[in-house]
Parts: sequence; structure tokens; C-alpha cells
Amino acid sequence: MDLATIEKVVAFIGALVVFTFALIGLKGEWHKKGLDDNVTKVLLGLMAFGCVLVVLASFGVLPRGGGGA
Amino acid sequence: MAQRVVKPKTNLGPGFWPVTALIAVVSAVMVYLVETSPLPIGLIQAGAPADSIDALFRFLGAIAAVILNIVVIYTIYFGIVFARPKGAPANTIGVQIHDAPVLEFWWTAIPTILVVILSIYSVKIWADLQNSKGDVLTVEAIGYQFGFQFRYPKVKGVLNEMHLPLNTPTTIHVTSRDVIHGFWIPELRMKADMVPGLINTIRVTPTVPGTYHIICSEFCGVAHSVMRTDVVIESQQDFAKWFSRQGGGTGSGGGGSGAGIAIDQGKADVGQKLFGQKCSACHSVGPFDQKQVGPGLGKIFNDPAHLKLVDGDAPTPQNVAKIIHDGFQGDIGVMPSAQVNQLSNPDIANLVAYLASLSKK
Amino acid sequence: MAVSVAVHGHGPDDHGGHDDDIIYQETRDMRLMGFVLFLVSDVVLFSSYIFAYIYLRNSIQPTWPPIVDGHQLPRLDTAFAAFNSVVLFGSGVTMHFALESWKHANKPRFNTFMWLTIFLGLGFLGGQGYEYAHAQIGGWSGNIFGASFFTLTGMHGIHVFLGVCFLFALWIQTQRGVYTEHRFFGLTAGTLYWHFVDVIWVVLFFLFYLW
Amino acid sequence: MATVAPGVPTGPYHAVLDHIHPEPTSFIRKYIFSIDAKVIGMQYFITGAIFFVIAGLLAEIIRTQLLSPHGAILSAATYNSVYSMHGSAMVWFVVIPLLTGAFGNFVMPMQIGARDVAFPWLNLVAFWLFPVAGVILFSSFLVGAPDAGWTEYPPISLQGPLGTNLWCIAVFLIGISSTMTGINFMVTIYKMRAPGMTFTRMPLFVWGQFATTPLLFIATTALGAALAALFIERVFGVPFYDPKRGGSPVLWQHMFWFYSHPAVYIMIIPGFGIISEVLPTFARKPIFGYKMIAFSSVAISLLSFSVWAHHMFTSGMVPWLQLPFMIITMVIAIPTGVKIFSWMATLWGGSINWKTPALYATGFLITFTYGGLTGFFLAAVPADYHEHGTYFVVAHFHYVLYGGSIMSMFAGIYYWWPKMTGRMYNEKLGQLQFWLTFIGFNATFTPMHWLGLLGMPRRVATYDPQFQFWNQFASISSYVMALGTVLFFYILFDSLRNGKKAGPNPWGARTLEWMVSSPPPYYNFKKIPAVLAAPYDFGNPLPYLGLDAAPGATEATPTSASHPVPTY
Repeated sequence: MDLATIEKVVAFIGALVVFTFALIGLKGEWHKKGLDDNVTKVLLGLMAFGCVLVVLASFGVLPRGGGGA
Repeated sequence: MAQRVVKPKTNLGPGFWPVTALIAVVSAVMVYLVETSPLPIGLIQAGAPADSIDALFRFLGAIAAVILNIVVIYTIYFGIVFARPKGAPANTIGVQIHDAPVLEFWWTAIPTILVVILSIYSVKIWADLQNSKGDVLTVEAIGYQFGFQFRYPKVKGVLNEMHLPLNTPTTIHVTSRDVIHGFWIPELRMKADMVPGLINTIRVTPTVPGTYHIICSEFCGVAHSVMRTDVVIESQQDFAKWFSRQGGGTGSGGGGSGAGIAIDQGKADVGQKLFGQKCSACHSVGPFDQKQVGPGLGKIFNDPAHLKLVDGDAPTPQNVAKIIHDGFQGDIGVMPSAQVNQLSNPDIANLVAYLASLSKK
Repeated sequence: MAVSVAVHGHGPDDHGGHDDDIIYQETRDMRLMGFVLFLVSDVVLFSSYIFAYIYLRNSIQPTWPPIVDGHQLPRLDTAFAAFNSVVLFGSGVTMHFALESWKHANKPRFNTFMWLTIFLGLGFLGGQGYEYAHAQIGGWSGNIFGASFFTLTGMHGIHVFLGVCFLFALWIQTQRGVYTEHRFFGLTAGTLYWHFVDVIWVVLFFLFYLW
Repeated sequence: MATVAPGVPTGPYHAVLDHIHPEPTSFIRKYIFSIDAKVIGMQYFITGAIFFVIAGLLAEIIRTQLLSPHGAILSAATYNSVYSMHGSAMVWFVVIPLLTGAFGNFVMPMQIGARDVAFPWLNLVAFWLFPVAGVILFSSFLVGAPDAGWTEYPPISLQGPLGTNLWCIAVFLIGISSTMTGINFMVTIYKMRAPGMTFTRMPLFVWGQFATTPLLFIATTALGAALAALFIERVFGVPFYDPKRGGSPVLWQHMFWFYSHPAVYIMIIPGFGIISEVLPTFARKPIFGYKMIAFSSVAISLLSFSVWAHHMFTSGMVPWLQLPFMIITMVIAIPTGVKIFSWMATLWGGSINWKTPALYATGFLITFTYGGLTGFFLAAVPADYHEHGTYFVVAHFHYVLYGGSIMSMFAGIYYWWPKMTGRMYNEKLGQLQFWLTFIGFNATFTPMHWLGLLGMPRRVATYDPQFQFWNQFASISSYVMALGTVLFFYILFDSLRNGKKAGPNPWGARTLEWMVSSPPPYYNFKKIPAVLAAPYDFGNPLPYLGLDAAPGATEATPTSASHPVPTY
């Protein structure tokens, strides 16, 4: 395995873990109503989306045409 | 203390209707004057699109005159009639009225309608200005610090003067060599910024002969104030004479050092690869306007707006090959020769084939 | 007299809370709103450069990464960036749970998560340094790709660095007993800021590495 | 004392009551690094006035230069610096700080019944960035002042002298200051209104400030980004705008106008607020169409984010993109028209007390309408092809900026002067000053419409001899304006020395700032009053409960001065 593959595997596993915990955090926030809670919901959601992007990147779905030096 | 409800007076105040009548009369007179006067007063209307732009201008002027009359005359009238009389106690109050929904509806609705009419009218004129069909002549104007240069189809090099033939729909492409300049012919009411790296297009059809100014309208440096030149609008015969004096119309065909290249043996797919390596730093494969260092080459062989190459020759494969081979050195830019670019003659043929395949798309 | 009661501010609806609590609550609300508006304004700062990047990328260059001196620049290292992104996103999650721990008065867990956050943040910065050293795109002032990339990620890096400092200062304050279980606006602000920095990276990661 | 009317607020209003800080005693903390919004407002006024005088002198230099078609006094290079600095200083260092920082800080907290703004320390920092930035801006004259106009379009600004870097820094700093003020004011207005002051009971000046805040903290940041990019391109050679290196000059125009068009509204919406205060007070009747005026400010504010490219119709955009920008620009005329007609209707049926502020407000009505109408000529794309970059544009924006913003500021200063100083000004001189300014202004800028249409481009140090007559006419008229400005400052100094005592409410106005003494006490209100209605019902008793002077009110001292609550 070359370095890029290791990086991708670690990124993939890490993204799954972070995604899970982001969702857990989001679930905890869900019923709260304060301004900070609402902002946190949006930000945690976007962060979970970031994890999805990482997963796509680790499978080479994005970028189109493949990336990586 | 309970809220005291004050019933508003219903009469509009002394002289309201006479003043309204006055506004109507003054507005009518002003609209008549605006619509019948050549606006802007004292500036020749030297052709299209000056006529349609002036029509829009008069239309705007008429609307503005009416609105201004209403605001100014009513305001002055209210100010006089409702001024507190001398000696009235300081706590005299006015009519305690907050709203008049019907009035408010109308003074929202009528401007909205006006805006819609104005938008439609402006869009219509705008669409006419975009229409390039029937353009006969294409001229390029290049701004630099501090002057203008012009390029005509089939004329080699750049010219320092601009001539336009009468009644000839003309497309003017403007760009700049250094900073942003403006290209403005007040008599034609037309203007475009000359932006380096970008080509802007205006279309005019001159109808009144004469010599007019081309004025730089974007600040471009210390001599901005004096950056101007003349455009001569003359009859088609005079233009033809001038044009042939500049060497235009004779054409120059192929020939030159590029003549020996066997362009019909070029392969487009090989050329594509070569283009990526050698050309795409300066040229895009988009339309002419997609300019980087040089123009976009996607339609080099069949661009009705650009009937000549940079050296003034017709865009034939042979002439394109010649430019690739010799390079180009002129006021508008520099292109290295094939020797510098390390291109062999077959390479050039491949490139030309590639460009030809682009133009067919 | 109900009116003067309202005016004096010691109304019957005080629910018996201490004045201090109510004053704190209202001050906190104002600060929170101000802080969120600051974040909005910061979003616009990033958006402006993102707009510039997209504008340059789409309207000027036919190919991307652009061609410089006849050579197309390489793409950036997506695999490493993905790894580094997870580090940053992970720090966002740990920060979230640090704040949750504080709210539940679990101080040891708070300390653990807080330090995890700070280390992950520093790790991301280190990763970014590695990335900068290995990006073969002509440097900051070489071409528009480098200009956009280093300006945007550099600005983000400064935000991360300030965030790490911010978090460290917050941690010191928690150790000095500045915050209580009910009064911890600083931690809320720090968490929001840190989430914000993460989310900006989601966008940058997509724009520079995945697009 | 009244029975409790419906809508009387009850409940805890602690923050508005207690958000205060102890009164400083040392000179420095009281007048230099004060955190009191009123003092900061006065500091803005004084600093802005100094910059106004400098920038105004630059304007007179411009007009003097244009007395002769060959340029009367300056070389072209110097002239370019002079008009660039005039524009930059007037926009960023006079109109914006005065209308937001000065009027906002002095009037707005009092009008909402608060003791200070939400973040007094932020306010202090925001103010001090202003003189610092101003000094940086004007010190660029020492190293070669920027010479590419206040818009500083690259690539010409990339060639500009060293002072262009200082210009970037100065405008960046004033941008940060604006952002801080915007955030501060929005939180203040949102969170710190007196009990009972719902959004539809807010004075219209507060509405104006409120509608301006998003422009301040959103649009200004975009300008900061553009400036920082220009700066690093100039200093480090990072390519953003230079077309020779792949950048785009049009990019700057997009980023710049994304700020600078909303900035136009930063410069006028607070002015709308001032006019909406002055007119009902002097016509002695309620403002006509309160909600329409309030909401149209917000509508203008929101719409202003989507019209920036109407400054770029000739710059080279995708042609079809010109149309939405043209149409939205025209749509802005609708809420603006609603305001103008509402103000006219406020004059109708009034008992108008023709004092100087009322004259200015009425003059504003006329000149601003005129400026708005010429805006139509520029918004219509085909007409703009002819007018762009000419003196027509110069005339237009001076009509909205001088005839709009500065006239409204004159109205506001005369209106609130008794409140600021406790003294009246000389009414006769004030009216004379109005007529000098009004006539001088119109005579200066009306001919410029003609000049532009006939072919005189803007930013020129020399021009065609055929334009000489109207240029001289404009120049001489501008001296009349200058005379008016000199008289203005004389009136203010005269008032400080010889002015009659004003008393708390010389105009019989009804907003909260007139319910306290003149000049106002440190805490504004010993007790925060409760608000029962919008303040413009001249036929009704004052809609406030629990004012300091109200009979039967008991003393309540500010509690938090000695009340350190940890508020982290």
C-alpha cells in the first residue's frame, strides 16, 4: 500500500466515526431552541456533510478524473 | 388618559385643485417640450443607436418631469398653505391623520406600473442593440496609455485613425493593451469599457457624415483628460478610397515562409495534444472573446465577426499556418514563431487541422 | 401599581430568580447575538474570496488547474487533504462533546475533550504546513490558482490558529474558575467559532480538492 | 396617572434597566476614551466635521482647477490625487461615519430608551479606528496619494503610487469600524428597546439605523476582502486583478460594487430616518404611513444587495445579466417613491413651523427626488451606455449624496443641536445658511447633467473649451456652497458662546431623547420608561410611562454601577 492509499483508508474510517458522532451530537441538540443551539445544528449538519465529502474523496468518486499527487 | 381620536378634516386645503390643475398643465407643457426637443440639446445624433437611445432618453425625461413637477409644486404649495400662521400658539397641531390606504395603494401601484413600462421599453431597445445581424464591417479598437489604435479587416497592422462608412452597420470590438480605458463616441451615444484581457462589443450604424471625438471615459492615468482621437464618418465612396489607401481590400493571400507546409496532411487528434502543450497557455479554444493572452481560437476559420487574422490576412488554413510558423510581432501582442515554440512543419499542419476541426463544430 | 412595577423592572414575573441571573442571561443573549453576527460577517469575508476563486476559475481559464508556462499545474493531493479534513472535523465533534460535558458538569471529561480538540486543531495546522510544502502549484504569487488557494486556505489557517489560541485561553479560564456550570458564554462562543472554522473547511475542501 | 392601557408592558426588563457602567471621573475616560455612546457620538461628529472640512477643501480645489479648460492651478497628476482623495474621504470618512457612528450613537440609544449601546467597549474601539484610519488616509499625500478615483479600478490602481497602499489600509480599517458599529447597533436595537417599544412603536430614525446594520456588517466585509486582495497584489505580487497574469480587472469591480452599492444606502437610509423625525415634529402631525416608511427602508436595504452590477453596464459582463440588474434597480424606486410621497403627505394639513431643520428636510425632499429621477436615466441600460463615466454620473451622485445625505445631516444637526449642547442656534442665520447651501448646491450640480450629456467625461483635469461657461458657473456656485459651510460652522460656534438655553424639548418633539434634559444626563434615563405607542401622535398625550420627570415617579438609582456580575 502506498501512502495515498493509507491516507484514504484512514480518512474513510475517520469520516465514518466523525459522521456518527456528529449525528449523535446533532440528535442531542435537536430539541433545544436557543440561538446558539440552532446555529450549532446547522454547523454540525454541515460538518456531517463534510464527512460525506471525505468518504466520496476516499473512494475517488470526487474529484472527477481522480485526484492526488 | 384615553386615546383621543381626532377626526381628520376632509377638505384638502385652499387651492388644492387649482394647484393640481397647474401641475397638470405644467407637466403637459414639459412633456411636450421634452418629447419634441432633440435631447440632449446641442449634440448631433450621428446614427444608430443614438436615435433609439435618445427616444428612451426623452421617454425617461418626460416621466421624470411629471414626477418632479408633482413633488416640487405640491411640496412648495403645502409649505405655503400649511405654514403655521404668525402668532399661532406653538402647540398648534396639524391634521391628525396616519394613513390613507387608497392613496397609498395608488402611489405604490402607479410607480410600479411605470417601472414595468420603463423596463419593457428599455429591454426592447437593449435587445435591438444586441442584434448583430447584417453587420457589414468589423473594426477593432485598442486602447493604450494614452491613445487609440484601430484594426480593419484586410488591412495590415494597426491604424491611428478611425473612419466609418455611412449607413453601414458596423461592429466595433474594443479592448486594451494595458489598463482600462473607455471608448465613447458621444454623437453615437455609444460607449464600452476597453478592458485588458476582455473584448467588449458595440454596434453602430452612422448616418450623419462628420468628424467626431472618440473620448476615453474611464480613468486611465495621468493623461486621461487628453486621451481622445477623431472618428471620421464619411460616404461609402470616400471610405473606400481611404480604405484602399491603407492597403485594405487587396488581400495578401498565402505565401510567405509558411507556404511550404502540407496542411492537408494534418491530424486533428495529434494537434489537440500539441495545442494543450504549446498553445493553451495563451489561447483558449473558446470563442474569440474568451481572450487570455491571445484571442480564443475555437472559431478561427468561420467567425463572421472576425474576418481576418492578426496580420490582416483572410483566415485561411494557409494563412493560419503562416502565423504559427512566423509568429507575430505587432502592436496588439506578440506570438513566438514555430522555431521558438519548437514546432516542426507537420506539427503546424496538425495544429491547423485541430483548429479546423474546432471551427466545424 | 402594575405600571411602575414594570418600569422599575422588579415585576411579579421575575420567578424569584436573582437579579444577577437575569442580568447575566440578558447580557449573554446580547453577546451571543453579537457573536453570531460576527460569524455571519466572517462568512461574507470567506464568501468574497470564494466568489473570486470561482470567478477566476470559470471566466478566465479554459482548463483548471491552469496552464502556466506551457505546463498544466497538477491537482492538489486529495488523499492527504481528506485525511487532514477528518482531523479537523473530528476536532469539531470533540469540541461539541467538550461543551456538552461542561454543561453536565463532568469536568474530567471536559478536560479530555478540550485537549483532544486542541491537539487535533494543531494536527490540522501541521497537516496544512505539510500540504503547503508539497503543493506544486507555483506558490502564492505565481498564478491565480496559487493565489486563490494560498489566500483562502491561509486565511482559514489563521482562523484555525486563532481558534486554537482561543480554545487554549478558554481552557485556562476554566481552570481558574471563571466559568460555572450555568455561566459559560465564553465556552459557547468558542465552540461556535470552532464549528464555524470546520464548516468553512468543508467548503474549501470541496472547492480546492474535489471540484 | 393613567390607568393601564392595553399593551402596557409588564414583566422583567432587567437588561435594559441595568445595562450600565459607572460614570467616569477622569478627563481621559470621560472625553477621550469614553465608552458612553453619547460622547462617542460627539467624537464622531467632531472627527467627521474635520474630515468634512478637508474633503470639502479638496472639492473646492477641484472646482477651482476646472475654472479653466486647461486646468487652472494643478498638474493632471496632482489633480487626480485630489479628486480621488475627495471621493474616498467624503464617502468613507464623512458621510458613512457621521450618519451611522455619529447620529446613531448619539440619538439611537436614547430613542429606544436604553442607557447605552449593547457593546460599549466595541463602540470605543470602532470609534478610535476612525481617526486612525483618517490620519493614515490623509498621510498618503506625503508618499503620493492614490490617483485612480475612489473606485481604484485595477490595473490602473496597481500602477498607482505608494499612497494607494495606505488607502487600502485606511479603508480596510474604517470598514472594520463600520462592521463593528453594524453588529453593535443591530444587537442594541434588537435587544435593548425600552419595555413596550415593539418594532412598530420604534421611532423611524431607529428603523433607519436598523435597516442599515445588515449593510454595515455584511457588505463591508466584502469590501475588506477586495481591499486585502488589492493590497497583497500590490505588495506581494499575488495575481488577482492583473489580466497579464490571469487575473481579472472585472473581478475587482464586482467585489467593490457588491459593497459600494449597498454603501450608497448606508449613506441614505439613516438620512431617511432623520427626515422622518424632522418632518412630523415641525409639521405637528403624525408621520404619514409609518409602516410603509419603516418597511420600505428594510426593503431598500435588502434589494440593495442585488443591484451592484448596474455600475458595470459598460465593463463587460454577460449581456443578458444586465437586464435583471437594471430591473431590480428600477424596482428600488418603488419603495423610495413611497417614502417621498409619504413625506409630502406629512406636510399636507400640517401646522408647519418653518425652522431650519424643516427647511432642510423639505430641501432634501426636492433634491433627493431629483437625484433619484436621474438615477432612472442611469439604470436604463441603453441610456447608461451614453451616460456612464460622464459628468452626468457626477451630477447624479452629488444630488443623492449631497442633496440627500448631507442635506439630511444638516437637518439632523440643526434638529439635535439643542439636545447635544443645550443651546439654541441663531435661527435667522440658520435659514440664511440653508438658502446659501440649497441654491449654491443646485447651481453647482445641475449644469453637470448637461456637461455630461454633451460629452464631458468625469475625472478629467482639462476639458474642451466649449464646456467652459457651465464649468465656471458650477465652480462659482460651489463657492456659494462653501460660504454656506463656513457660515454653518460660524453658527455652531456662535451658538456655543451666545446661544439661548434650549431646555429639554425646544421643538415639542415626542421621541424619547427629548424627554431628558439637554444635554442628556450620563445614564440617559434614571428609570427606563415604558412605551405605549409610536411617538408621532401629536394630538395625544405622550405615550410614555415612568419618565424621570413624570409626577409621582419614585427615584430609582442605577443598580449595576456597583454591581459587578460576571458575565462571561
